[in-house]
Amino acid sequence: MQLLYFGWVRTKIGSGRETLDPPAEITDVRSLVEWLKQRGDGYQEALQDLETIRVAVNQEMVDLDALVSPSDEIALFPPMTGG
Amino acid sequence: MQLLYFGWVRTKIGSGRETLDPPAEITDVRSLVEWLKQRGDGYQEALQDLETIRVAVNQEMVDLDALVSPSDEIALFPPMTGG
Amino acid sequence: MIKVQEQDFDIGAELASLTDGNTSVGGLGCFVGLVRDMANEEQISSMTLEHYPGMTEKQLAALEAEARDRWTLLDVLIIHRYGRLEPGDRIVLVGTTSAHREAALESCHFLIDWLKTKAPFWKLEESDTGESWVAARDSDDDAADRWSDTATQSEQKKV
Amino acid sequence: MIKVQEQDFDIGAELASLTDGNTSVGGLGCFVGLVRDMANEEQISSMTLEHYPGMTEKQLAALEAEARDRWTLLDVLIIHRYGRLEPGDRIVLVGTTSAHREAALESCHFLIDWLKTKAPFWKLEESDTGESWVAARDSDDDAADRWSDTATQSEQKKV
Repeated sequence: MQLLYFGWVRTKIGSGRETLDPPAEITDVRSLVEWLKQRGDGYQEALQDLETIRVAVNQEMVDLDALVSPSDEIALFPPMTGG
Repeated sequence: MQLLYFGWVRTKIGSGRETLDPPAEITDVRSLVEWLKQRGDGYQEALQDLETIRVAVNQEMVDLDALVSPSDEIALFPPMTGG
Repeated sequence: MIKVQEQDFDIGAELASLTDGNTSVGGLGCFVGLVRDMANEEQISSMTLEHYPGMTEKQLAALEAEARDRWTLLDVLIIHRYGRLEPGDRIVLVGTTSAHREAALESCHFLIDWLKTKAPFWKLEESDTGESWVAARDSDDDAADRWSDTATQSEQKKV
Repeated sequence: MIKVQEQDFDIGAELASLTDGNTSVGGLGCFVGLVRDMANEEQISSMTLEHYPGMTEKQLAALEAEARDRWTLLDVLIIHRYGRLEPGDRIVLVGTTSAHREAALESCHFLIDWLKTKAPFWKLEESDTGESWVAARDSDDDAADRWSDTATQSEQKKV
């Protein structure tokens, strides 16, 4: 599973991209985020407030209930500030 | 009194500018327009529908009750179509 | 700044004059009006803009002042051409700069709406069937009136 | 047309590409966003725009499609830069052309409002007190939402 992080999610986690193999029971965004939070303080801090986290699966915006699979590209980031 | 005409007021009257000496009893725009209408068919046709006539006295928009004096520059024209 | 002129203008150079060297500018709003090749389903070969020299400059300056009064703007540029133009030719440019995008966009929209009904220009179109004066449109009056009853539409209004 | 690029752009040349040779264009609406020297009362020395390559292009193309669906437009151009910028640098250009001014102006306003909250960019500002990520603003959400409940604000809407 490709994980991408942007903005302060990236700087708190300390990496912009990584390839991970979550256990088989991780099937949606919500459980993925909970699993990521176990990986260290940076993840914990970056992902603690789900209200401020936006998620894209394969470059499409989704909500926390969206399904994820090992072949997906999943991006976690703060609210966008374009323009 | 300087009279200026623009747009189809000009083309109907057949002139863009003229200097006239209206009689002393012509003291406001409304009486000036009525007096002009006596000057010929072109004036009559140009000024027949007061709803479509706009008036500026000394380059400021005014209504039909505005006063006029011999030293004024008075412009009569259709609704503006700028931009 | 107001420019009433017969010659064409360079959009890039004119807009650059609004922003270059001013690092307070957050947003530039701009509108350019051009001569269309069609009007009332007729092919237009030319459009001649007549105006009222002297009053035109006064009216445009008054519009600029009104926009600066309603919004917090860094700069305003209105260029309006007169004379004989052909399809594709530029007629008018409105450019506004502000620290914030809403003020720039709204004031630009306001200025072009008011220009339509308050700037002393008249348009004579030439087509295969002859010449005709462009009539004022009710929708332009409505667009101009829209700005009468409310100072601005957003929270960016000047206080 | 969508362009996501690191390099600067030439406003005049880009806007000319929207109008030159197309005599159906009656109005060109344009917005340019620039890096301001001040943010939250702090002097800004630089702003670095991070984005999500691939998704950015998709999102901007979706915004263009949405604008074309809501208004009758002749052309749409969105240029968005990324990388390190300094005060006075151009960030984004939105240009729209239409036969009619309302469609051009409204769609331009719509696009920049939606860009603010729907394009995957994040801004890192550098000042004397260090680096900080620009927070999303509620007013930007409100501006974007304004376009959700009404197709267009004018009578120019596409039917």
